[in-house]
Amino acid sequence: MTIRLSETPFDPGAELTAFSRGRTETGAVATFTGLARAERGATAILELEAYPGFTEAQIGRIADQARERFGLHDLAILHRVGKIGPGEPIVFVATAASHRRAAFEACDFLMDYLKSRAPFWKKEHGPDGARWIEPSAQDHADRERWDGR
Amino acid sequence: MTIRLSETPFDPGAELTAFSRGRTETGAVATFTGLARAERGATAILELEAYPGFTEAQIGRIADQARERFGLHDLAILHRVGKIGPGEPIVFVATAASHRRAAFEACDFLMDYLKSRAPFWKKEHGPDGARWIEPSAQDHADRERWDGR
Amino acid sequence: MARVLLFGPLRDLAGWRDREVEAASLAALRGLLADEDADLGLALGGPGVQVAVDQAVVRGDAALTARSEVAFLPPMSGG
Amino acid sequence: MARVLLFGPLRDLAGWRDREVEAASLAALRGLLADEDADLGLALGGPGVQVAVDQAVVRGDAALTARSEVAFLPPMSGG
Repeated sequence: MTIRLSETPFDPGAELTAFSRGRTETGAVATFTGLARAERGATAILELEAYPGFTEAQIGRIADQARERFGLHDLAILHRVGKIGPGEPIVFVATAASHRRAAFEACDFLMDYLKSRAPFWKKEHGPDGARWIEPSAQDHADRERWDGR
Repeated sequence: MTIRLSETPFDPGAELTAFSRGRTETGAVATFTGLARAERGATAILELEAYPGFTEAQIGRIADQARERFGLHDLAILHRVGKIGPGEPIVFVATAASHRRAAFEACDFLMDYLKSRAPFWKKEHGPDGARWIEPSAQDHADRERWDGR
Repeated sequence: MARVLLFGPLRDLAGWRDREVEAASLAALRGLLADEDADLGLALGGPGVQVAVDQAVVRGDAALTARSEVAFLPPMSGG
Repeated sequence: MARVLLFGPLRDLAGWRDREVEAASLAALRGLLADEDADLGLALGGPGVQVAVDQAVVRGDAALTARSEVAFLPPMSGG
């Protein structure tokens, strides 16, 4: 299980290559890559701040939950911090399980957590200046799908 | 949109790198990679047969449905045929959408179709000889989740 | 001379994968194949076996030309 | 001298990101910061602002040592 923050751009494909290599009993690998949208020019740069050490530890607690809940063989989470340009990957999540249902659901679960409750602070630098942003109502609703299930 | 059959092993990471490059409005890329399981020695080799031309065309019809149903920006499906060793990728599906829910659901939908109804014939070569296999009851149940939704 | 293709377990049963057969219709083709190999004839009409002529699935009979490609598709395994 | 860290909008409001402050408890630290900058003092007690001492979230007061790291965490944006 790896959880990493990266100050520099990364290639989700290289992460998937490393993650899927040499798995003879895994069967299923699901991934999600979140990319910075240009919003047709409305967002020039996204800036993400983490609390190094604390952020990884908090993500690690949810990752442990996901491993147990979905019977994962392994998972990887890589998250950009710092200034991110349009089209650049922000987050990469990979999950490995025996069967596809568990791999998909765990990846979905982890993304819902990361988008709504992980310790990141996000600023959008657009043509009209910068603003801090919070999770959308949809992000909260997505995460709540998992409560009590 | 690309739909390809491959007679030789492929690297899912290289596919993801190519698929996610240069997308400034996409936001979300989901992938699934199915790997051949060794089943602790019970399956030595998996052999997959397709009907070239027909198989891609049938997959293409479902891919068109998925694009419309989930509002996808793009998708890619790569499927191995021929003899596949344990740990080798069998199938890779990538979906691109504005938001993660659509990308995840479309990827899940496409995999359910591919596992239960796509024109492939699958033989397992194990220590006790070879046998042709059919979709599991779970595979059919997974696909039926999408009917009438 | 239509070209006939067998897939999956049908190929193992017949012992061949593709052949040229002279037949003016799908029904005539089925009859010729069954005369030669009764087990194969039964299997080609078995449950879930689809037929594609020139890569389009057909139900019932169909006319064949000299360049027709006829594929017998047993129940699909999925990928 | 506890080390104080501010994140997200709190940092922009305060105009600094980390500082050393002499305080024996979290309550004393809050008082000192509020005396210096009333807006910041209010914001540190605002809705959804969590406090971590040595990377563990604490509720209520907490004793601080010379090597404590105190982080004020405004509502998280998610990734």
